[in-house]
Amino acid sequence: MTNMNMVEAVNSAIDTMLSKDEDVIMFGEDVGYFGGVFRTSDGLQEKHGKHRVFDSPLSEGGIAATAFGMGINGLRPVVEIQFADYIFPAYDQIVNEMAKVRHRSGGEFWCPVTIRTPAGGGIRGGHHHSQSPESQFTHTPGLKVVYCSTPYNAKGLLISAIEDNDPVIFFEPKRCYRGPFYGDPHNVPTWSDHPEAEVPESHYKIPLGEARLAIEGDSCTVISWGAMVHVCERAIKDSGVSCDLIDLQTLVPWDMEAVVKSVAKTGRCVIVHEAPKTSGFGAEMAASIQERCFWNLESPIERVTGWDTPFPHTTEWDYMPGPDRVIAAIVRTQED
Amino acid sequence: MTNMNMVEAVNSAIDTMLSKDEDVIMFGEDVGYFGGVFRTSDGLQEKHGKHRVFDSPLSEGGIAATAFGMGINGLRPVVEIQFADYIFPAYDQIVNEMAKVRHRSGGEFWCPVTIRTPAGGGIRGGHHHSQSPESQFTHTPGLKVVYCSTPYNAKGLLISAIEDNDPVIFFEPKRCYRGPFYGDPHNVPTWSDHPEAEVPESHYKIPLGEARLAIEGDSCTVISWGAMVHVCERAIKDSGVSCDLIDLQTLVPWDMEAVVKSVAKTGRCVIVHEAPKTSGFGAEMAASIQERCFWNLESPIERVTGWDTPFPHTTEWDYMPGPDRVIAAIVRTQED
Amino acid sequence: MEAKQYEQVESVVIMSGGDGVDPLYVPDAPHRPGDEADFTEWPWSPGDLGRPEIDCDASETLDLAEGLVRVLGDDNKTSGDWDPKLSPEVLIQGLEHMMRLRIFDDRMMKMQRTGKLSFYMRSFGEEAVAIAQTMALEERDWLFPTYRQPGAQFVRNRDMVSMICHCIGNEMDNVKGRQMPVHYTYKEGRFISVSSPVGTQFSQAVGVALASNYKGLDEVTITWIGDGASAEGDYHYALNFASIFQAPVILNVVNNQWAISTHKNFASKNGNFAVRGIPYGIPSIRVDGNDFLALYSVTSWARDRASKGFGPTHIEVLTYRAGAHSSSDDPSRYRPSDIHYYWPGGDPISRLSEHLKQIGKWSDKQHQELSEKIDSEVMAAYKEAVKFGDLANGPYPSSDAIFTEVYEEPPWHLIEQWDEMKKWRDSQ
Amino acid sequence: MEAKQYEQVESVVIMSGGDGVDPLYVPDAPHRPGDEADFTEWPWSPGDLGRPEIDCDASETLDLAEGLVRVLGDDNKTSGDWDPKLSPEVLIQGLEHMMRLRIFDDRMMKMQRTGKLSFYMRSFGEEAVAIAQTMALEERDWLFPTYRQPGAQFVRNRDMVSMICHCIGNEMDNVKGRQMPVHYTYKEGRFISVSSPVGTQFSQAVGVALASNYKGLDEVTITWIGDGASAEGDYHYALNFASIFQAPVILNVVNNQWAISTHKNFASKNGNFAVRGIPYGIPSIRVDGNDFLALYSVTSWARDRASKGFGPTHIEVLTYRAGAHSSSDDPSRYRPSDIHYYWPGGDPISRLSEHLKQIGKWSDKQHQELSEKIDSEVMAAYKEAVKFGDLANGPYPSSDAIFTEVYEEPPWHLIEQWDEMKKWRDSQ
Ligand SMILES: Cc1ncc(C[n+]2csc(CCOP(=O)(O)OP(=O)(O)O)c2C)c(N)n1
Ligand SMILES: Cc1ncc(C[n+]2csc(CCOP(=O)(O)OP(=O)(O)O)c2C)c(N)n1
Ligand SMILES: [Mg+2]
Ligand SMILES: [Mg+2]
Repeated sequence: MTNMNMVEAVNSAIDTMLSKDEDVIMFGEDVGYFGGVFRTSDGLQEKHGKHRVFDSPLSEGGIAATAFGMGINGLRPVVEIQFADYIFPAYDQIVNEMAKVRHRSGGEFWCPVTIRTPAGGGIRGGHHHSQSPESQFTHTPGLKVVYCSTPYNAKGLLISAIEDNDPVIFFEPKRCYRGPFYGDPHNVPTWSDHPEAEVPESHYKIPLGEARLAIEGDSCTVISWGAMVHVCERAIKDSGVSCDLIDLQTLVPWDMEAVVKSVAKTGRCVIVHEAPKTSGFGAEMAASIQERCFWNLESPIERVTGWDTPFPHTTEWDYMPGPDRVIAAIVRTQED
Repeated sequence: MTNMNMVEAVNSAIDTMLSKDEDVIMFGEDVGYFGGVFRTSDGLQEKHGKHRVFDSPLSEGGIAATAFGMGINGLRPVVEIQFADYIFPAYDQIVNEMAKVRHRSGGEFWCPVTIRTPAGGGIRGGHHHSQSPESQFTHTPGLKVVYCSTPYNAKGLLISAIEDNDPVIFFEPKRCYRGPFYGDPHNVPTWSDHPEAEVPESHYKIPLGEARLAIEGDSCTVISWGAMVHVCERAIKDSGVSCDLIDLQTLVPWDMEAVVKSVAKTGRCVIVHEAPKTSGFGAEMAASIQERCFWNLESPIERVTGWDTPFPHTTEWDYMPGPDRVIAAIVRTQED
Repeated sequence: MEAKQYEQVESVVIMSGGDGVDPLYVPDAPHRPGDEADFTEWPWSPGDLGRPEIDCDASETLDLAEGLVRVLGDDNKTSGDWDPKLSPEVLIQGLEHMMRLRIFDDRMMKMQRTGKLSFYMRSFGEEAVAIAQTMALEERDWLFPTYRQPGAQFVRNRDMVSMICHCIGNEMDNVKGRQMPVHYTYKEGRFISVSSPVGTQFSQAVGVALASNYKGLDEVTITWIGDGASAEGDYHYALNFASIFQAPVILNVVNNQWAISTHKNFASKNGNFAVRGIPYGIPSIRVDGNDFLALYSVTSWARDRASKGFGPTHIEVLTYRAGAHSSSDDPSRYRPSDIHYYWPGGDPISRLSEHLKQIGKWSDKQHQELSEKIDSEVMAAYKEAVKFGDLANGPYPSSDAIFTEVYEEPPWHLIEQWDEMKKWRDSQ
Repeated sequence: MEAKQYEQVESVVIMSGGDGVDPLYVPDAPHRPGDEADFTEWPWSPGDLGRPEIDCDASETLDLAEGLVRVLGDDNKTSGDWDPKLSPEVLIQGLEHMMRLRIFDDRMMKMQRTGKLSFYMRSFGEEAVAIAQTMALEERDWLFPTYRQPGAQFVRNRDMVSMICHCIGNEMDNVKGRQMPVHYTYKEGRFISVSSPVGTQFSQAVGVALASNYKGLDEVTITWIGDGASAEGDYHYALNFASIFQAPVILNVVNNQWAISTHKNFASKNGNFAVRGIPYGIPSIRVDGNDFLALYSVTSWARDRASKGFGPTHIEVLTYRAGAHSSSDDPSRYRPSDIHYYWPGGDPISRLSEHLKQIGKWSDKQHQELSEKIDSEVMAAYKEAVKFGDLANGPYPSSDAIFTEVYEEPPWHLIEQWDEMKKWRDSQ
């Protein structure tokens, strides 16, 4: 075990897979010589060769299409979209092509591509370096959707994603690359000393589809993913309410058993995400939970989310859910 | 009033706006000389001139980008995406650009573009001529999202969309172009004699954001949009249960008052849409309704939707929700 | 005659919007219903253009891209550097494949008209394209087609019954009723699954080629895109990635003049698609798409380049969509209905057949007999296929196929929905 | 010297993957840290290339696209057909704008380093581009820039205080703290809002131009895209739509050799962007982007074409990103840190200043004085701007600005969320 921040953990996952499987290949904007604008592929080109880790033209559509072709012809490409906001030029290739190719070809061709992308706010990125577009992809059958939150799960989930034979969209909360984020921009700890930053150097997997119970409690189920997991952790501590904190980790397929078990126990639920509220993945969670746990629910399921607006620059702390808003929601669930 | 099918009603709306406002201009694949593959712009080039209604290159991204530019420079473009499945190459231009330009420019530039697109299944279109991707767009702040269901609301809503100063994604249920669709492919009525096919020749508007109460009842609220409205109508009739049928018409902003009022009355709710279940707009409806009407609800909110799979070809009637599945859901809401 | 084949679009816009002048320039199609269909003669003849070395620079191919590679002359004889000197056996094989495709297409259209299939798209007039090009490749090469290249499957020996079953979408459809007709997939023949969104395969094919390259295999990938679809971003991605990473790929733009009702004047201002490859550093050629020999030859050259490590080739295949876009289309609404008879490239089947007669290897009688033989084969295949169900009457693939192969293993939510569907299905 | 400026990328891939040879070809950048920065001399001189008529065909511009339009020679004198013969007053005006931009950029970088702004992007080395080009246009023409053309605003008289307030994102920011710094919008100056996704403006600009055209107005639109971003689909859309509909638009590819750490060898195999316009039927020119006079001249020519109804012009602006990509970037990790000193195009400011001295209209003293004057103006503007708040200390625009202008009128769900936000804000 080594203490790693999330950048190092992601790097280690790719490194591990490049070493283990020569069908693994990695490319994207600035990922080669330079090692990526967030340094997640630092040193990998030098170690594994220019033909295995390389820069691509500045074209997300071209990156996805090329990965698709490599994927159906036997490779296992890992590509980086520099910011999740820039995945949209590749949207058609992802939702109409990658997601459907196994099914449309009667199983003759499939596409084991992993698309990694830093997502979410908190770095003063404004409209186009802050979005968290997971919900769109959860609506596309054929894709798996993962959102890591710690160095430990980043590596374990990323290895599972790369080894998976279906296309996986892998979101990395850029706000947490260098430390967990508890919602206070003025107090930014690093990952050193954090238990979830103890990461094995070697190969290990966290299965896709399994949630992580980050905190255990009785009175409310808080469900989150990505950077917001840490905000929820802080909120729960400060709320004084005994809560389960479920870090979903995989959004498709999500861990229904873990969620239902918890809500059946607590009868109350708060879902927290950064993306806008309307049709965010929180909507799916709330809809599904009321379907499955209707008779257990003691109060309305709350959603604490980004507003239904573009993501702002200087006022981003008034946009991103912080512990206060989460606490208020937890408390509201206890009132009724 | 004239009896029109939905193709004629859409045509009449565009014709009305081309006549009324010379800033209105229409283009898209095959919409010019030929009048569109669904004939929705039949005759309009001849009537209004080649510079006002014309074919475009086969490039949805280019169509959206060009419309964006025209929009911020004072025109009011109406563009057609030939099938909603083909809107994805334009996704970046729509969600990162059109949706945000008013906000990002501090109100200096805005984009009064209407993107019309035939959506939904029922024409044996398989994976890529059947999708109903409204949910994705409802998750994008800055867009309005409309889904018409009848000739009368097609024209009235389309005129509102064109006159609106924000970008509007306007879905037309292609299955209903030539007749309402009650879920039985072997019995396909036309719009003749249908009261909602009595359409004024002249200019009129149905305000965006207002739902239509298609049927009034007491025991269950059925919410739907697009082709599924007619399936719900048939299901309600056959169910023997007294239901409100809310045809949402506009998805963003949706008519919260109408929905809450109805669910407060009935205490039970079924949401029906064609798109896959996970993260469909039904999730947002269910999540919002349980937030707002928790104490009114007598049973879990049901969703009857397309499966979480690609849309099939020969077996499409096993994919699209039909009256049976809706009836079963209505009945389930009455059980508890 | 000196006249150029392509009508020039007007090049002047009057910005001031003077009387009677549209203030926005929009191109026209050259012929609309009621117009007299007429194409001026081609300026190009076989032998005009040399065959460069395979390691040539893109810039050395400018004349090939601006001109037209032909091998079969109007006199039905072959000539010039590009003559591939194929044996009569190969030519007869090619002729047979093309005839089979046309007869097959006609049969399928009849099936469509009688409700046995939902939809169909013919290759009418373009039969040579995929057939000659695929014959010029090795069997291990990858094909990444659009709906307009099903003929490649005949070259790769696909069973017609299986093709028809796909088009019907019946129980034996290897696509399991999931996609529309003509969306073939045939992995054994390295014919990659056709997808409806136009253009996407073009850029994907570059990835397929790079994977072969990465694995050190001497496999080439060939792909096609329409004149219309070349306006999609994928076209640009393909050329850029292919040239930068030197992919062993053959990138064909099949310019059949139309994208449904939209004329190629809306896809290219100057009507030439071939030349677009040159600034990307990709050797580029325009070839007569109705000339079996020229197509074969150009494709062999491109394969040779790719295989020897010289990277991609960009080819414009100049042809004419002789039929409707699809069974849903009625082209008489937007072009003269007899227009294809005037196409200077003529009919690829007659041209090859006339050539074979010219060299004494074919006769009307043989042609007639072959045609009858194929006709009965197609008929037999059709009868065999409908045994597994037709669209009007079923049986269809089980609706279980909706839930399988969405993922490698169905996750819990699909199993749940699948169960719900079964329960509902059983209750019918 | 005969050597070509651009390193050729290797053109041979060994597919067999022999010993020690990578089986997948990936280009290199010409210099990496530790390498000696060196660019061989340019083969191009002023006077090499003629100035064609504005109604020329695209094909007539091939030499202009393959060569380089220069006006200012190494001797600091102007020559050739492209000499725009500008008055010294105009040149001094241009020099002043460029100097202002550089001094402004340096001040902003200092502000960024001291936490007063979150982020910054300089135009260092590329100051001539937007300034000369905008000066060559009419005031009614539309500018659709990237983050690398803020200098155009000086030409259109934008107040520096307002620009700085935007970069801070303070209360006076006309973008209301919504976008990152350098994402200017300035409608009065017809400078259209900068957006982060690269490339999108290029195709949008064609729509802006077509709207002017549709309205019959003699307005031209100019837009820019980077060498890197030219790989996006939007580049292809722009060229295609512009040529087909003859849009009055000037399409510039600013080839500054880098896209962050990615060298232009990953954006174009042969290193020439200009020639790509020609197959679209668009007259295309490459111009020395550090030569104020050449830029001005080429842009005037393009404007004239557009205004007279001859449609789009495609221009490659050949330059070098002398600084870091942005304040987040450290180019010494991927290229020699002194590399920009070796760029044959030199410094656009010195070059214009030397020319003015050469013609006796400028002196070191004047230069020094102007520099000091601008410096104090910038300083004054900066002091004025921070009065409205800096990033470290606020005040920021009210968070109400999150909810306004998302739509023309906020719908109910935004009002509801806005109320929730206010309640929460008030409770802090
Ligand atoms: C992305 C996308 N947009 C639109 C369509 C609808 N469509 C199907 S074929 C076609 C025309 C294609 O023309 P072309 O590329 O020239 O190929 P051809 O049919 O002539 O072989 C169109 C517009 C589609 N399938 N995909
Ligand atoms: C669609 C998109 N992808 C990626 C990025 C991240 N990014 C910002 S600038 C840049 C490089 C742009 O290079 P170039 O186009 O050459 O312009 P330059 O910075 O050199 O002026 C990248 C990759 C982005 N902003 N938008
Ligand atoms: Mg075509
Ligand atoms: Mg650059």
